[in-house]
Amino acid sequence: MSSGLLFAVVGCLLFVMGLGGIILLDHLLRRILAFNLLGSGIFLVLVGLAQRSGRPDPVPQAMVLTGIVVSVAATALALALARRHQAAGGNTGQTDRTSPEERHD
Amino acid sequence: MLLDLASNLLLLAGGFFFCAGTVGLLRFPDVYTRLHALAKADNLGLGCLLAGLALKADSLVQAIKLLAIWPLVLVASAVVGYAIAHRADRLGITPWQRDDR
Amino acid sequence: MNAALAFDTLLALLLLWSAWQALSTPKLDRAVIMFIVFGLLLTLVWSRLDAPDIALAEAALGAGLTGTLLLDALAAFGQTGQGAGSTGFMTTIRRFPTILVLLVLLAALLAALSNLPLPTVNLPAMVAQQMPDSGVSHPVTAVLLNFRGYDTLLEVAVLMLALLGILTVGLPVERPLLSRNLLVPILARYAVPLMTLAAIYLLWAGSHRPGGAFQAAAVLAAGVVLLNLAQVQPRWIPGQHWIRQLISAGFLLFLCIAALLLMLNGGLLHYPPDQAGLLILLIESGLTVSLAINLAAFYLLRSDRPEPLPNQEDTP
Amino acid sequence: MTELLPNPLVWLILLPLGWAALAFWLGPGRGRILALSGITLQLLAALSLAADILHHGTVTHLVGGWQEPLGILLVSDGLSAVMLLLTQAVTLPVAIYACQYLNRENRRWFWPLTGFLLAGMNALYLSGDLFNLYVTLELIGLAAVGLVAVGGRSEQVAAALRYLLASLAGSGCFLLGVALLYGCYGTVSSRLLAELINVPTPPAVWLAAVLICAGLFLKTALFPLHFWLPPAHGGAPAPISALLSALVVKASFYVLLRLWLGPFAGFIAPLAWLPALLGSLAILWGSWQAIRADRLKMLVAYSTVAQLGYLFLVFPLFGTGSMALQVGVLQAVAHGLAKAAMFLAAGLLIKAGGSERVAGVSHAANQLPVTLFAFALAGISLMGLPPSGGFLAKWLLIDAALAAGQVWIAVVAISGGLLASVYVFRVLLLAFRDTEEGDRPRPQPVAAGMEWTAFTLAVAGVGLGLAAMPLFRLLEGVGR
Repeated sequence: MSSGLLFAVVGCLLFVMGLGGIILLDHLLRRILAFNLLGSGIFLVLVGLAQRSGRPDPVPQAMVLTGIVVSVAATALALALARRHQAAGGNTGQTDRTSPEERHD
Repeated sequence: MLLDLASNLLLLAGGFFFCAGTVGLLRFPDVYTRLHALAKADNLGLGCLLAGLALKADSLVQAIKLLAIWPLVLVASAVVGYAIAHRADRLGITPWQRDDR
Repeated sequence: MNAALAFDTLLALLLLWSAWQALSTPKLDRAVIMFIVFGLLLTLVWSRLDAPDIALAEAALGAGLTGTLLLDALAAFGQTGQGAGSTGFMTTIRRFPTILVLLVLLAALLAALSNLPLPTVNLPAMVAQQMPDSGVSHPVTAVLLNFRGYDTLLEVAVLMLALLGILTVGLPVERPLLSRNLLVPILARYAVPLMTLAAIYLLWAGSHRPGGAFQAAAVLAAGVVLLNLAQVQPRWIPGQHWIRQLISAGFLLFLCIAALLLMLNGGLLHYPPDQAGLLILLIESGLTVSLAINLAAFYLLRSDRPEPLPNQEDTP
Repeated sequence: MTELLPNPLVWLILLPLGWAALAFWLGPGRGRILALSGITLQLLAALSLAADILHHGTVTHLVGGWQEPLGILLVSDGLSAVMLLLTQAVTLPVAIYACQYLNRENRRWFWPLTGFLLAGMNALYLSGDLFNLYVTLELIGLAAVGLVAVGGRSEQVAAALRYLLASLAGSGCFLLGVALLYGCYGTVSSRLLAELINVPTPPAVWLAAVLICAGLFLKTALFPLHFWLPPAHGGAPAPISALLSALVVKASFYVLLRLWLGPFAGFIAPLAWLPALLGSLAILWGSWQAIRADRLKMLVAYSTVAQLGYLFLVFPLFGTGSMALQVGVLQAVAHGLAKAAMFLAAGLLIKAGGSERVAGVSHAANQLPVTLFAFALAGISLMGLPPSGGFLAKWLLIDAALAAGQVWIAVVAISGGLLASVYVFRVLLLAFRDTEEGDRPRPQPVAAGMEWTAFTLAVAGVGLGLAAMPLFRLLEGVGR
C-alpha cells in the first residue's frame, strides 16, 4: 500500500464523517466544521488516488489549491450567515431543523 | 564524520527535550507549570533539532533558512505563552503551590 | 520505506482522531481547537504527499485563516448549544437510516478503492512535456495559471462572491475575545515586515518552486490580521471604498489580460510563449493584493450598519 | 453578426464577470446601467452563438490554446445554446423588473451578485471539463446564497444558510465523484471520459456516477432532497426568486443531463427508473404542498418542486428512439419562462395586496388585471393547457411514454397537470372574489413597467408552444 492510497482511504473516512456531521449534527458551528472535514477528505482522495503510484501529479495538486480557496470562501460566508442568524435571535441548534412546513406561519 | 556525529547527537538531544516537554505537559499540575514545560523544553529541543539538521544541510543557504526558524518560534511561543498565562490569570486561576496538594 | 509507511499510518490515525474529536467532543471551544490541530496535521500529510504548495495553502488558509474565523465566531456564539446533540432514544432511531446509508457509502468507497484500474491518461507526462511553453518552471504554477488558468479566474470570482455575501448580511460587531496583550504589538512589529518579505518571496518563487499568488496572499492576509490583533490596524468598515476597489482591481486586471489576449490571439488566456512568464507574474501580482485584502476582509470587515448608500442613484 | 462579435461563447463568460466586478468596484446600489447593457450584449452573443450552431454545428474553444486533457475545452452545441438563450432571455426582463421592484436596501449588492450568478451559469453551460464544472457550480451556489440573503430578514438568512449547507454538501459529493474518475482515468475532460469509460464499468466509476448524480439531485432539489428550496425560493424578494426558480436549478439539471447522455451513457441506463420515480413523487408531493400552502410565494416555490419533477420523468425514455431530450429541454424552457413570470406576478400581487398570504390576492382582478393575466398565462403553461410550451412538453412526454410502454409516466404527467390546475385556480378564484372593503389593507400602487415585464415572460411561455420548431432544430443531433 502506497502512502497515496493510504491517505485516499483516510480521505474517504473523513468525507463520510463530514457528510454525517453536516446531516446529523445540530449546532451550526459544528456543521461548518463538518463541511471543512468533508472538503479536506475529498482533497485527500483527489491527490492520494492520483499519486498512488508514488509520483507527484501537479494537476490534482493545482485543483486542490483551487478547492481549498473555494472552501475557505464558503466557510467565511457560512460563518457570517450563522453569526447574523444568531444575532437575529435565531437558535443555532434547533431552528435549522424544523421542517419548512412548520415555519411558514 | 565528526559533523555527522555532532548532528546525530544534537538530533537525539532535541528528541529528548521534546519528550521531556511532553511529559511535563501531561504530568504538571496546572496551566502555568505546563506552559513552563512547553516553552522551556520544547524550544530548547527545537533549537537542538534545527542545529542538528543544519549540520546535515546541503548548502549554506539551506542551513541559514533552517536556523532562521528558531528565533521566529521563540518569539511566537513567548507571545502565546504570555497570552495564555495572562488569560488564565484574568480567569482567576491561581498558580499551584506545593503545600496545597 | 517501511518506516515511512509506519509514520504515515500514525499520521493518518492522528488525523482521523482529531477529526472525530472536532465533531464529537462536547465542548464547542475544544472542537474548534481540535479542528485547528486537524488542519496542522493535514499540513504534514500534504508535505508527505509531495505537495508543498498545498501544505503552504493548508497551513495558511485551511488551518490559519479558517481557524481564526472559527475562533472569532466562537466568541460570538459563546457556549450555546453545548453537547454534540441531543442523544435521546428517539433521535437515535430517527438518525439510524442516515447512519446506515453513510456506512454503506463508506463500505462502497473502500471497496472501490481496493480495486481501481490504472489511469489511462498520463497527464503528468503531458504537463512535463508542455512545461517549456508555459512561461514558468514550477508545474503546479503552470497548471494553476496557464493550463487551467480559467479555473483560477472563476475561483477568484468565488472569493469575491463570498465577500459580497458577507457584505449583504453584514457581520455583527461583538466585544473582542482577546484581552489586551502587551506582547502582541511587539510581535507584530517584528513579524509583519518579515511576513511582507515572505509574501513577496513566495510570489516571486512561485514561477520556479512551490509558492505563488495564493500562498503569498494568505501570508499577507495573516499579517493584516496580526496587525488588527495588535490593535494597530482597526477593523475595516464597509464604507472604505479602497477595500472594494483594490479587490476588484486585481480581478479586473486578470480579466482585462484575458480579454486582450482573446482579441489579439483569438484564444481565452492564450499567452504567447515568449511573454507567458511576464504575463503570469503580472496577473499573480495583481491577484496577490486582491486576494490578500479579500481574505483579510473575511476577518476584518465588520459592521452593524451596512455601507451607506450613495445619495444619488446612477441614473442618467 | 459573427463578424461583429467573434467568439461569442467566451464573451458570454467574460461580459458578466466584467460588469459584476465593475459594479462591485462602484459600490453599493450601483451598476444598474452596466448590468442592463451587459445582459443585452449577452443576449446578442447568445443569439449569435445559436445562429453559429444552427449553421455550422457544435462550436468549441480551447482555453489557453491547450488541447484536452491538459487544458479546458469550452464546448457549445444546441443543448447548451438553448440553455444560454433561456438564461439571458429570462434575466433581461427580470433585471428590468428588479430595477423598480427592489428597494434601495435590497438593491445594495444585487447587481454584482446577479452578474457573478450569470457568469457562473454561462460558464457551466459551456464547460466541457468536470472540475471546471465543479468551480462553476460553487460560483452559482455562493451567488444564489448571497441573493437569498439580500433581504437580510432573519428567516431569509436562515434559508440562505440552509441553502448554503445543502449546496456545499451537493457539490462535495460531485467533487468526490470527480476525484474518483480522475483516479481511474487520469483526466476530467468530459469528452475524453465519454470515450474512456466502457463496459464492464469498474466499481469506482459506478460509485463516482452515483455520487455525482446524488450531488446534482440535491442541487436540483429532487424530492426528497428538496427541503432547502421552498424557504429559499419562497423567502427571497420576487425577482430573485424568479432567477433562482427559473434558471439556477436548471443549471445542475443540465450537468446531470450532459453526464447522463455523455460519460455515463454506457452503463447508467438501468438506473433510469430512480430519477423518474423520485420525479413522480416530487410532482405529487410538491403539488400537494402548493395546494395547501398558506403564503402565495410558498405556493409558487412548491410548484417549482413539482415542475422540476417533470424534468426527471424523461430519463427512462432516453434511448427509446423518442424525443426524450427534446421533451426534457422544452419542459425546462417552458417552466423557466412560466415560473419567472409567475414569481414576478406574485411579487406584484403581494406588493399591491399588502399581504403575503394567498388570501391577500382578493380584488387583484380589478386592481392589477395585467399582472393577474400574466399569472394566469403562466399557470396555463404549468398546467399544460394548449397552446402553451408546457402543453407541448407534457403532450410530447405522454406521447413518448406511451410509445415506450411506460404508462405510469403518462399517468403521473396527467395527474400533475390536474393538481397544478388546482393550485393555480385556487389563486385565480380568490383574485376574482369580492371581499368587503374594510377588511383588507389599502392597495399599494404598482408601476406599470413591472406588470408588463411579467406579462412578456408569460406570453413567451405560452408562445413557446407555437414556436418550438427552432428549438427542436437546435437540438437535432445533440447526444448522438
